[in-house]
Amino acid sequence: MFAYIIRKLVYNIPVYLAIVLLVMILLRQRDPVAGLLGKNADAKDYAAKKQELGLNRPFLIQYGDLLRSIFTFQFDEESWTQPGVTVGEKLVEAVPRSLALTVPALVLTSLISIVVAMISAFNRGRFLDKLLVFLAVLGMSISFLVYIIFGQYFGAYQLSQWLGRPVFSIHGYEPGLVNWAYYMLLPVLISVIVSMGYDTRFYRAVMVEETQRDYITTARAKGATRGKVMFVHMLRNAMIPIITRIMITLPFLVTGSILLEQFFGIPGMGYVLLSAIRNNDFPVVETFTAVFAGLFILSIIATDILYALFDPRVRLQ
Amino acid sequence: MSNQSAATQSSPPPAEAPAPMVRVQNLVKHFPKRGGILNQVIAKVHAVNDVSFQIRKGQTMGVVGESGCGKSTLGKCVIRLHEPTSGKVFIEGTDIGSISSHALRKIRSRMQMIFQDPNSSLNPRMTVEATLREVIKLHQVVPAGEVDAKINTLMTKVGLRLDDRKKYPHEFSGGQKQRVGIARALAVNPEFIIADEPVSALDVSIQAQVLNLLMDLKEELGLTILFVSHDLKVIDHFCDSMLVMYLGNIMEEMPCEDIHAHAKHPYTRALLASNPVMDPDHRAELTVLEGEVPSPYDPPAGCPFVTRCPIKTARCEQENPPLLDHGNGHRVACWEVKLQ
Amino acid sequence: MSMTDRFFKTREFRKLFRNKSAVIAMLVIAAYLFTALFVMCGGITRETCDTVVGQNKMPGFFIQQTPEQRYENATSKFLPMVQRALSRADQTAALADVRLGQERVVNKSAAQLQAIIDRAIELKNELNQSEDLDADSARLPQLKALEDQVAMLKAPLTGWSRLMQNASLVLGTDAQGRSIFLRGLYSIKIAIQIGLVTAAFCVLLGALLGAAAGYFGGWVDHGIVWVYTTFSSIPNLVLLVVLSYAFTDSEVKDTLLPVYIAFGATFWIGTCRVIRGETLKLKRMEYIQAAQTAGFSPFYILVRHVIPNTAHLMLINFSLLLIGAIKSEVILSFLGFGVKGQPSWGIMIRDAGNNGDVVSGFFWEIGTATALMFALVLAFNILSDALQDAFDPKHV
Amino acid sequence: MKLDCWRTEPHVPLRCLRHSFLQTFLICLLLVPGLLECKQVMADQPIVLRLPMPTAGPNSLDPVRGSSQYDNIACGYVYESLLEYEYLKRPFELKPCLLESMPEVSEDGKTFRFKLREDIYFHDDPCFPDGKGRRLVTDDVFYSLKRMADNGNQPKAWWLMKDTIVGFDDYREQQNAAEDFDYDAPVEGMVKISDYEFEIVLAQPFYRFIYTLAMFQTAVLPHEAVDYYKEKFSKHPVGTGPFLMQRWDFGAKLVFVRNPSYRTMLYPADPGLNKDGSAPYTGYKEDVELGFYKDAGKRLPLADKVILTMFAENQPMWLKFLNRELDYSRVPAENFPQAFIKRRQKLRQSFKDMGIRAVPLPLLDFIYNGFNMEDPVFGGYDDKSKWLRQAISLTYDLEEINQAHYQGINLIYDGPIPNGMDGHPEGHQVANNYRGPNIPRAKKLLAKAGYPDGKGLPELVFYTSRQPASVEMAMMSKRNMAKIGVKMDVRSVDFATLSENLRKKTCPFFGLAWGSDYPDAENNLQLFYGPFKSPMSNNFNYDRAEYNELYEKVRVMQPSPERSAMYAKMRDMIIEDVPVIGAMARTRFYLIHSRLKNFKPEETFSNWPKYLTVQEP
Repeated sequence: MFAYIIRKLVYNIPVYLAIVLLVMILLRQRDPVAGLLGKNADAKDYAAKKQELGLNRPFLIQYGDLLRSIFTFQFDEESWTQPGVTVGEKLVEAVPRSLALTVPALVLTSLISIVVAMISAFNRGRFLDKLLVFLAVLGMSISFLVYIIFGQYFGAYQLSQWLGRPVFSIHGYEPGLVNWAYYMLLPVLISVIVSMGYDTRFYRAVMVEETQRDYITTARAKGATRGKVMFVHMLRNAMIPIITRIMITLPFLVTGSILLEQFFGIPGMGYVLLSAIRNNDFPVVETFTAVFAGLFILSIIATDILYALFDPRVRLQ
Repeated sequence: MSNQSAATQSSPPPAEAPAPMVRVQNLVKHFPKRGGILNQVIAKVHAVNDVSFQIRKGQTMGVVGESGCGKSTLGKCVIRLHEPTSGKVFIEGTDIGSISSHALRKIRSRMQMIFQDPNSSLNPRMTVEATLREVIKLHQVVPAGEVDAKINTLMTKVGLRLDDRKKYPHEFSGGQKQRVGIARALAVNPEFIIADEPVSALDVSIQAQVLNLLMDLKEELGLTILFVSHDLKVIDHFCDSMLVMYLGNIMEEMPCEDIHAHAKHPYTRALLASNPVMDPDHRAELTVLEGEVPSPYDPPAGCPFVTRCPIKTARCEQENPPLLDHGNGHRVACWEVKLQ
Repeated sequence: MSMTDRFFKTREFRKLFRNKSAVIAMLVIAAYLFTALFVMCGGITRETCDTVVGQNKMPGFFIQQTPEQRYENATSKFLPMVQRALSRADQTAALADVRLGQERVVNKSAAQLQAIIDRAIELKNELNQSEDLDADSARLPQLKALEDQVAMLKAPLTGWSRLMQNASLVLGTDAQGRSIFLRGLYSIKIAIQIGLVTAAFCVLLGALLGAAAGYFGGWVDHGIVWVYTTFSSIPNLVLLVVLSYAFTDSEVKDTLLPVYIAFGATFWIGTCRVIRGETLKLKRMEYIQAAQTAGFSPFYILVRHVIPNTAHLMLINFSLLLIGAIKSEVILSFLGFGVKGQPSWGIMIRDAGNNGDVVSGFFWEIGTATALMFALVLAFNILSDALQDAFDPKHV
Repeated sequence: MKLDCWRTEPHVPLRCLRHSFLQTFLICLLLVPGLLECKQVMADQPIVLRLPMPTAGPNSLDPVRGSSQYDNIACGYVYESLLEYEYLKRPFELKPCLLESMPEVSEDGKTFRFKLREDIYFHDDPCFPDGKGRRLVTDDVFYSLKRMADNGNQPKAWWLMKDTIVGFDDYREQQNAAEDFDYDAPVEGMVKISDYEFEIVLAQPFYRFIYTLAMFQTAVLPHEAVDYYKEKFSKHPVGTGPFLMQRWDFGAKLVFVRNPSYRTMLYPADPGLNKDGSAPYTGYKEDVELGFYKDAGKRLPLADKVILTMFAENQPMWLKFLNRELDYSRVPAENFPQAFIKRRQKLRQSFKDMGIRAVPLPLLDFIYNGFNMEDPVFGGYDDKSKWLRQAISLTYDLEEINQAHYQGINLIYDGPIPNGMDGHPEGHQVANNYRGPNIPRAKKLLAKAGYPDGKGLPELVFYTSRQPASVEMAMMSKRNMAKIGVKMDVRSVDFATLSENLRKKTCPFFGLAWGSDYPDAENNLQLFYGPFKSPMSNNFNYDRAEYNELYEKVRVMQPSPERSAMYAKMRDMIIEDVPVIGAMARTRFYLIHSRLKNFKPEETFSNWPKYLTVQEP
């Protein structure tokens, strides 16, 4: 197992190098200097700024420097748009906010959609199943953006008007558990509604496949109750695809949700990232991408390991 | 038709033995097991372990053994679907291991394979006709104008109706599919065919039909066949001689004449015993194998069969017995079976 | 040809055609395709979509508006246009120039027109004394009179132009007074175009690379897996935005190239993965071994035996990618990196958001875009479900 | 921290009972933790202002790094300059802020003598010994001005000081070239007399200089803070202002609390009517009616805490305002018809019923589309190129743009001088204008320029911002231009690209806007001064000797009829040469909840938060 992890890590080094390289090249299609200087700068200021940002160094040196800072966890380069704030500080500040939104959303979505999927799979072919599947497809066919615009208007504003006081925040963010429900619940619910369709369908398919397996029939034949078959036998065996799916989404928790964050004024990672891209804030985009890619690779490896833990048939070689 | 061709080919075999069609020399096939930090090879599965034998032209050689004993791997190595780790395979004197992949593709027309699972051995997106045409065209078996006629001939030969030309594999029954597989193998006029458990996936009633078809074709076309099966009965019925394999090693090679009387190796005898036999004379002998099949990664140092052998001695655990010739094409690898 | 023919006659396809909802979905898709084709052939041009056809934010279905809105309708577009034209030195030319959608100035002398306008202005001034027309029902007759005066300025519409004018107003107008209906229809073309191009490109690329990786294994496999791991380890949005940013030469032309590039670079990965997995499975199939035994070249086997047997996956992926592209376009356009210079559903939803439509209870633009997109995506969702049921029942 | 959310409103637990069971249940379920908190809050109620910031907010609170209006607003809480504007008086009037009195100006208008107040202390901050803010002295003023010259600070506003103070330009040159920027090195024009007295000597008697001293970029700050926080200074502001920055969630929220050590500064007293019964200033009566003098004599700042929320999207800001979670809001143009009866630009009754008050604020805006006068085709000063630009100008339908994108509330005017400033044309229009749409005349002029129906004319490349509305507006103009056969190639770019292209003079035609820094037309007229060509503020690269001469004269003149005439002359030159097509100025409508007291919206300066307070009706 240990050897496997090490080997996977070694194997992913070239992937990692390529990711960083790709992002750097893509970003450097644009010139950030002019934007940072404003419109009154002259050529001398321009050159000085370029020098200051280190953009006139050879590309490979910039690449090497970035890699060094990533591998030594030195995220102390300053953000270009927000002077005096290091990239690391930005990450530390923004990521928890994104997590406060995405983690509950993931948990809720997974729980609800697994339950719905089980109900659906168990009533396979019946009206209830068809209804649930249709609802899932229906939900998937509406744009995320529309959910947000309507959600904010009806869910936050109209509801508050109707109740005479705010229930969900229209916009804004405060840290702390006490404030969580007020600021985060609505975005979380919107995000749950949006992703429910996809997850339910996926989990249903997994469950349906499980119901067709022999051991389920055997269990039923042995006289196990419906509920027991459903929860004990089926769910346990369906754990693998479920875990895989959840594991694969884990790194994306960190990126947050750009649209939700933008609309609800939650200055999480998506928000920070988008404005960094828009303002050509290279250090922020580069570092964040690198961190994300690292998490992504680690989570893939972790998924493999969990596989082995949960499924005796899988052996890591 | 088969009657007629049987008549033309039924002349007795020539007195002196013909040159071997296939000669396998010290064939070894290891599958590596990878692991460790750098994914290096840390162990090997000895699927085929130093196997040598030869098949004379027109002969049928059966390979029998339990599943996992390496018999299919042996077949695939012979036709070079698998690259052998070492050892040589000669087809009529040509070492197919040493020729280029281009030349190999050419020589492939002389040897063909019939596969085990009729459901997966045919491309589900191709009709019978397309499947056959493709092969015929590739090797330019007949001039372009005669391809259709050739297809018809083939289909008739394997007992398919000509209306079925445009049908897709899923429209056939298992037996019919296997007939298509046979027709595909025959399409290039091969001299040597490897039949890899050709009937084991079929219903018993169909098995006989297909086997009979194969026998007829063998007679008619004078084919040399390497017949892989786990079923001693089938081998006995179909082959001229047979190899008994265990853990990648040949345990015994013998002609298929009254095998119950001749079989010497304890493993062969055990196999025979596990097969219910119609002959009441042999009913008494019922050996049940005990012990476990050793891991193919870690075969015993001595005789591979030692863990389960009812007649093992101390020597068996130390040294691997050589395959000794007992005359009459009979070879046995066992310390306890004495030369006669 | 015969190949595809046979493909469509397979059991799976028959199963597909037996699925009623799938057939309905296909009909819906066909209708969309037809509309897209109609637009592409010049049925609705970008100019048509950009033409102001009436007052800003008119509700659809010719719903009666509040008195204040009616006042705005009457006074703010056509009336000042005619008024301005009359004040020009070259009156006739200027009058001929006046147009609002299909509406033109009625064929009357300048003096007559002036008289109508004078009366209208008079009414307007009277109405202006009211604090709030909505609450002032006594003024309604005057408002009606004003509307009549403005209507008198317009040449009566007949035949085709009447039909066009009615059609363009049927779902109301957006914040600039452009027809929501026409813009919605035009967006079908954009959506289909983006969907088809992206899906076709990504499926082909993904299938080819995936099959090659799975079939040849070794370094080819390592290389391809390496490339797609790299791409998929970059947050999707960063990649999309940075790509479309990097490749936008900022010109507002009808090129959708940045969108294609952004989607093309990211969407092939899923297909590639699936096809690679399938190829690994197929590689163990005996008919592939049979083909090898028969002496076919690896490339031939790949093209003739492997790829055709992944066709069902390609089809399913195609429809999934299509949906993905259409939905992503909305997000990308909203963020300002997508379609430019022409309408699309994303642009319409974005505009509706930016123009405060929802907040002020004007749901026509966002509703139209959402409904049109909803129907198409739903149809494709149902179709791809049916495809999966038919071809790949075990697919999860 | 727990004080600032809506739940702290005292009536929450009481009114819960009045709701239906379902509602109560819902609220209880969601807000159990919040309810627990309410009790302790009810005892003493700090005055909390909840104000919006309609953008993602400032990037830095270092005054020299700021340039936008939003930087101005944010810095206004923490920093103060030598001068400030009278809060309520209109037209604008400067008054001393950090100074004892207005500076004494010498005869020649070149020497300014300043006397600092002696009771001004910097914020209490760890950067000072013992954490106690020290007294502000002359050196701090010089230090702060010199920071504008130090390239290491990435100053955005050097242009304010360029060629102004004697020896300052040389000082900047030398120190930036040197290894370390020496703040102690003398500048000839900055003369220290004592710790509280100093003189500044100008190269020429620039009229604008006095305004510069009220701008936030010249705010005075202590060197200790910069030395202590170094790079982090921009998010640890230390100044003399009425508030301390408590928290900054970048892109989301800025929280300020009352500066306990703020000097005694009182709310202005009611000046009363003049002896002749006339108002002491424009809008005085309304101010009295609105009760702006009720707090007269109270110590500033009135509020204990200000929460400034940033809004990247308009919809949430508007909804939050309607939901009474913000004390005031600008009306986003798209929501104008919802709140106002467009016909009369009057607030709707339903809004009045909510206790909302509307204040229109005409902005000193100059929204324009400019040509690069050095462009080989579209630039130039000969008749033909002039006719060409005039023709293009005549295709523009600003009214259409106004209606489609600004709900018709913008003011369209000729020339570069916005309404309310000396030099603005009467009736917003001059006689010889080239305001469109006048397609027949445009066609004629185009033919005269040698391009009948646009034949032989290359595409006009237009640069505009990426904002959807800008692109839509450009597409409108493109359609109108097509009517005379001129083709336009619209490029929507981000602001950085636009700036870069302007700097390199590669934009033949571009859309931009200028907001006046101070209420004098000179600020707009300098945009066309030849020596200020790109990369400086003259994006048009307009350069006419005659104009330049006039500009050099007016910038050292005090207001006078003579100056007004010269302004008009310069304005008409611009209109005739058409280096710019325009212009428009927005009117900003502010909606104010009745609980917010003393708010008189203003965007030119931002010292007003200290005067605001809330009082629940």
